[in-house]
Amino acid sequence: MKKITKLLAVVLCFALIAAFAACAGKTNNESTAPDASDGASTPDATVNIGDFDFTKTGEFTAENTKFVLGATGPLTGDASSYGISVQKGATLAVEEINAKGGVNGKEIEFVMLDDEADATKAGNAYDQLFEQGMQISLGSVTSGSCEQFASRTAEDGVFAITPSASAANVIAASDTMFRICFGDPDQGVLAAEELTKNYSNIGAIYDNSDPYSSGIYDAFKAKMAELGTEYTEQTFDKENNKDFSTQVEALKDCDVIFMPIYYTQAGLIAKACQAKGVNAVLYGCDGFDGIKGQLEGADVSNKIMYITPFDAAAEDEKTKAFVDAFGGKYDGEIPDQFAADAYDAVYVLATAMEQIGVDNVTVAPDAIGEALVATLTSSSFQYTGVTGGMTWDSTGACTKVPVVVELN
Amino acid sequence: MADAMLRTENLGISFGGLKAVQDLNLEIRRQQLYGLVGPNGAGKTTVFNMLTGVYQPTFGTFYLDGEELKGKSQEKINHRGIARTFQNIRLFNNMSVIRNVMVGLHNQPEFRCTPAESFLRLPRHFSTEYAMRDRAKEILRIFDLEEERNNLACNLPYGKQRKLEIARALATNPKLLLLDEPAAGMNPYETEDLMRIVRGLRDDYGLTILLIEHDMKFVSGLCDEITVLNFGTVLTQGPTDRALSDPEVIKAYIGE
Amino acid sequence: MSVLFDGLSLGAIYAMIALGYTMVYGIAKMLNFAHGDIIMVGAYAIYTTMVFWGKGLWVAVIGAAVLCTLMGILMEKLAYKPLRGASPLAVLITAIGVSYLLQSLAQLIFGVTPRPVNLGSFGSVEILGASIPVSTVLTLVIGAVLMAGLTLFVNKTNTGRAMQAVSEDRGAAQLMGVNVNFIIMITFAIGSALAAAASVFYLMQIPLVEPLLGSMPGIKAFTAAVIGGIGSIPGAMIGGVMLGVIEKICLSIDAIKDYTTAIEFGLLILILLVRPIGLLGKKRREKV
Amino acid sequence: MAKRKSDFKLKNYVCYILVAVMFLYALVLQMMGKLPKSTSNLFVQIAYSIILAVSLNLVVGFLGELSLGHAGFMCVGAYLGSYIAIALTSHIESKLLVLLISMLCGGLAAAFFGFVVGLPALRLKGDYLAIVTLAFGEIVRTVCKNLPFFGGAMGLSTVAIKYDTRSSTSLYIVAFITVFVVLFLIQNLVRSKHGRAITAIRDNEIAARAMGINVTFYKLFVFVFAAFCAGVAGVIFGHFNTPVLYSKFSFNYSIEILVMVVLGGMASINGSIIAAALITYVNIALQAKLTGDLAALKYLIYALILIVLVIFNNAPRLAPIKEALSPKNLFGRLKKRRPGDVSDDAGEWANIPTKIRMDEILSTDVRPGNEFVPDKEKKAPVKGGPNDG
Repeated sequence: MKKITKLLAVVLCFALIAAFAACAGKTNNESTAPDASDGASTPDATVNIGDFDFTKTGEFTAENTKFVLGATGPLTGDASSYGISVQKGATLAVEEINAKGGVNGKEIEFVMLDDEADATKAGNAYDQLFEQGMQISLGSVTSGSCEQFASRTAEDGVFAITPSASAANVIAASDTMFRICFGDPDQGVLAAEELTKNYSNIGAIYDNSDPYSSGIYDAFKAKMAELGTEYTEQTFDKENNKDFSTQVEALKDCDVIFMPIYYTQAGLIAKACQAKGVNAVLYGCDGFDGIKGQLEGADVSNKIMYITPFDAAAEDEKTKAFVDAFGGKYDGEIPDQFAADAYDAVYVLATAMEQIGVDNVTVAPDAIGEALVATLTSSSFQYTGVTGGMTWDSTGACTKVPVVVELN
Repeated sequence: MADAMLRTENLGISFGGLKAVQDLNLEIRRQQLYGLVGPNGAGKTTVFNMLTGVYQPTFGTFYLDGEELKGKSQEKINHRGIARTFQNIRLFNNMSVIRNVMVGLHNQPEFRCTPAESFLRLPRHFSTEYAMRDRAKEILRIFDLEEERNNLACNLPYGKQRKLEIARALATNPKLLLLDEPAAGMNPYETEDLMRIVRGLRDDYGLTILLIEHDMKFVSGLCDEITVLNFGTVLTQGPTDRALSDPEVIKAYIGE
Repeated sequence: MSVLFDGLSLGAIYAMIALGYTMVYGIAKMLNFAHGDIIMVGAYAIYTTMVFWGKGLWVAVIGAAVLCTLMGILMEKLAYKPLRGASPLAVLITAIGVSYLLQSLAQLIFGVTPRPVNLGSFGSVEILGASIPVSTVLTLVIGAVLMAGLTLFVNKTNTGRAMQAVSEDRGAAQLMGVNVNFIIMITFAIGSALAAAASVFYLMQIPLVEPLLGSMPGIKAFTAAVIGGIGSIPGAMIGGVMLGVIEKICLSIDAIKDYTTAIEFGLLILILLVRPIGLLGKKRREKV
Repeated sequence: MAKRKSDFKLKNYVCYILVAVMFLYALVLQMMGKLPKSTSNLFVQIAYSIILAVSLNLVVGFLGELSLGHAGFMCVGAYLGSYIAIALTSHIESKLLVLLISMLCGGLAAAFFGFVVGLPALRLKGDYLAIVTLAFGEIVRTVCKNLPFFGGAMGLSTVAIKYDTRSSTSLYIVAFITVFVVLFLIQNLVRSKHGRAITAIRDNEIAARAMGINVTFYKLFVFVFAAFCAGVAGVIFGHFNTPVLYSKFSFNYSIEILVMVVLGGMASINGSIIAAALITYVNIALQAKLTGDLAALKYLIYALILIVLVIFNNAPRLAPIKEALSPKNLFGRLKKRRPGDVSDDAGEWANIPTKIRMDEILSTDVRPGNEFVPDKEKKAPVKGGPNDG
């Protein structure tokens, strides 16, 4: 056996080397294009947009025939529903833009790779995207991955605007990392204010194993302390606790339960409430709309509310058009907030690119990146999409108005 | 007695109330070949297990060369000078013959080499390895196993495995060697050869040997004195011929 | 009080899974790592029958039991039987492989998205001033009945006694005319059927199916089995219930609730250190 | 000296050559200015995977104890090492020095936990020990998750210490040099008398004790050393990856390392290196190809590799087939060695077969149920017997 293993080892080793060699061969071809990234001095970001030099070609972008928009997200694993929503929303927006003739006459190509919500894999996906000629990006869907993604964009100057990675660390990791969603702390603060105003007996439950949930909760906790509101706190860990009876028991006297958690667990908690006869209002955060699917067939009577920038049932024209188009493309599916944010993110990019007037599809990522940063942070830039009107500051954070929606 | 190599005092052990061995008093002189015989289940291997620290005796105690070894761990007892072989062969099957013996040499003071020295391959690592290898070859030569030294232990024929076990035990440089059925499974020629080797161990290396054996020719050909055990108690003790002709012993073996 | 009941009902699920572990370990002498995933198979069977085919609960339960039993037998025949007599390490690694295999198969067939499944609503009853869901009571009662039945089966029937014989000494049992392969197969069948039962109660309390559903409860239940003394049926019961109650108590105490998992596993290590055979395990002696 | 020279055997150095080939490949590309980031990053991941796989092989393949918590040691190293590195980075200019200090600290911290886990290893074996290591991994994860200064559920953001993957002093160089050091130490260990003692414990613990081997010491030693290596790998991981998040170091990751060891072959260091490189590479290559629920295929393949390899290697019934298929039988006649031509393999480790035979230690010694059968009967007295008396 040892000999077989050894033989196998040798064969595999050669295969490995051959594979590397193949890789290298490809890279060499690609980099036969003039290597501009070393020599050219980058233009000054503070000057007018018209001054940017978009003739510069990037190391890997020379063969682009379209603008390449890259993103990573969990298309596999526990969090895959979010990644898939983002993929759908962004794909829809890209198709719409291309159908209308593209950005400054050039089409956009959208590439989304799987990162399984794992930071290491997000880094690998970033490398692949970058070497496929990515110039602009939607970052990653989940916060941990996006922090890794951001740290990479910082090296290459790729501009990224994430539809959903809301943790504070994400935009802090890179100057070119922006977000279109609320930051975790914003939602926590908002929830604390709203709940203090409207309810007397408040409970909260969060997932202490999840960055998103903990991020919102930490801000909520701080704000509640500041407001001097008393409340009952419960936690769980999504890997280990799926039976929420104890937590619900502890929260049974509350009028309202703040649940900054993903909808899968929220659905289980709602059912546990029903089993225990707890009638509190369930108050969630963005991404909570998926709870609907979880509760089909269960007679949960609790009132469910959540903070969201996007309400698929809203009456305004933009939302209606988006919901119709989304439903038309994906078998009548109703878009959730992730899809909406992704949709807006693509449009924000397109709008900004039109403003700066870039039409060179081989433009270097860092060149277009600087221009985009300057555009988005300029005081005149604002965008109104399906998730409302938004502006950005220099940290990359987005200011927009959330609405509280009630699910019926 | 001053020149007793091994002395046991009322050695005994019980398992869950069952007294597997009781009141065993052995006194083995330096360089003596001593036999421990008895029918199956008599508790012979249990005695070995107590003497090597595998089991802690419930009663009594034992001394090697005047030093009390009761309560010591298996390793410590081996370091003090008791080495053994096993009834069901326990070689390091996935190692070559010579490496088996070298494991036996592991704790010899002349082959000292700290892990740090091995990690960094300092000169002592090499000198130790060479010295151990030479010594192991010498030991294998006694047992006529030198030619086989690079074969895996599990590939040796049965008789040679038995011999290798003894070689390995010898490598730990014991004062007292415990052999558990060394001739089991050997053909007459091999048994003859083994008897010569065992005698040689005593004569040339000054070892004291305590052995368990069912082959009475082997026992009477080798041992000066024997102890016969039955159901954990001593049936008789004394010079081999006399003990073996004891009617009690014959009854225990043949029955009725 | 309510915490205690919640703990008991979680513990009953753990106990039922632990029973399967302990049976297989006690008799086949192997740690069937894939046991937790059999629960997942059961849960998906229930999901498919109820949600896709629209059948009732009873059909689903029977379907799950049959499928799990077959699965257990198949698993034993294909993966473990060739390794009979091989080293326990090899068997353990294979079992881990089977566990992964089942998980990824489920993922390929059903996708990774967790799916809600409703077994229906059972209401709740008042016991000692606390409102207890009927499903909890059901879990406890049926759990206890299954455990008692299993104990009787092992002690009173011929097959059960043959199992004990195989457990004591496989070689001797074979010499006595016991068909060891058959007995081990039966053991796997029973263990897997227990897993099917566990999946029903699991879904009653946690109405969500996902490919990784079985892995954590499986590991916890194994912990429970080891705490109780693996190989011992009452040990599995005690260990399971104990672990469930401890988990719930830890969760209800604010200061330590975040460390619940660490405490549970810490307890396992502690018990193994103090008493390596578990609370009710039989002492084994090394033979030299 | 002449004697020493004749001992040189190329196959003892294959592992260094394997790693050197990868290292030089990257280095040459970099010198030509054509090293893509993806390749450089791939090599960092390969490097820490090799460290993990080889060190786990020391525990599983050489010592013969199954550890399911190797990722837990890595977790300790990653969190603590990165934490220390972040604290140091504002005081010490040299990034390399910070990395080295944090590697040492992370490694030592992991080694301490290796000691803690090694203690039960003295009393438990086989399945029980495996479950204790699994439990340990989960405990470490839970604790790291809840420590506020480790960033809680957000993970420890290591942006401050992360190596710029573009810079000329890439992390992969440090990582590969670490791999060389680790390989050097492990190779030397297993080819020394201490390595012999460790494999003796694996082959037959009772006999090893009877030979005076200090089993306690060696078991602890191996656990501590393997944990140290895993901790070092964790520190490299922390410098490569941000954030250091507890969820990475789950049971699944421990299994992934175990798959590397099994695929490469128990007690085969070369095998571990190749398997670690291969699995890491395939993982990344498949990441883009298999998305959605198809990604489960990857795990399906792992599972099949585990099952098929283990059954093939261990099934008693397949032994003759395996024997017939072994290259020794297929090509053996080409290279027949004369009996007198054998060289001594005393210092050599490569002759250890790639399978573990622990049945001796585990299944026959631990007879369940039986309180104790003193002096068990032999199957049949082969020779002599009572009648001779």
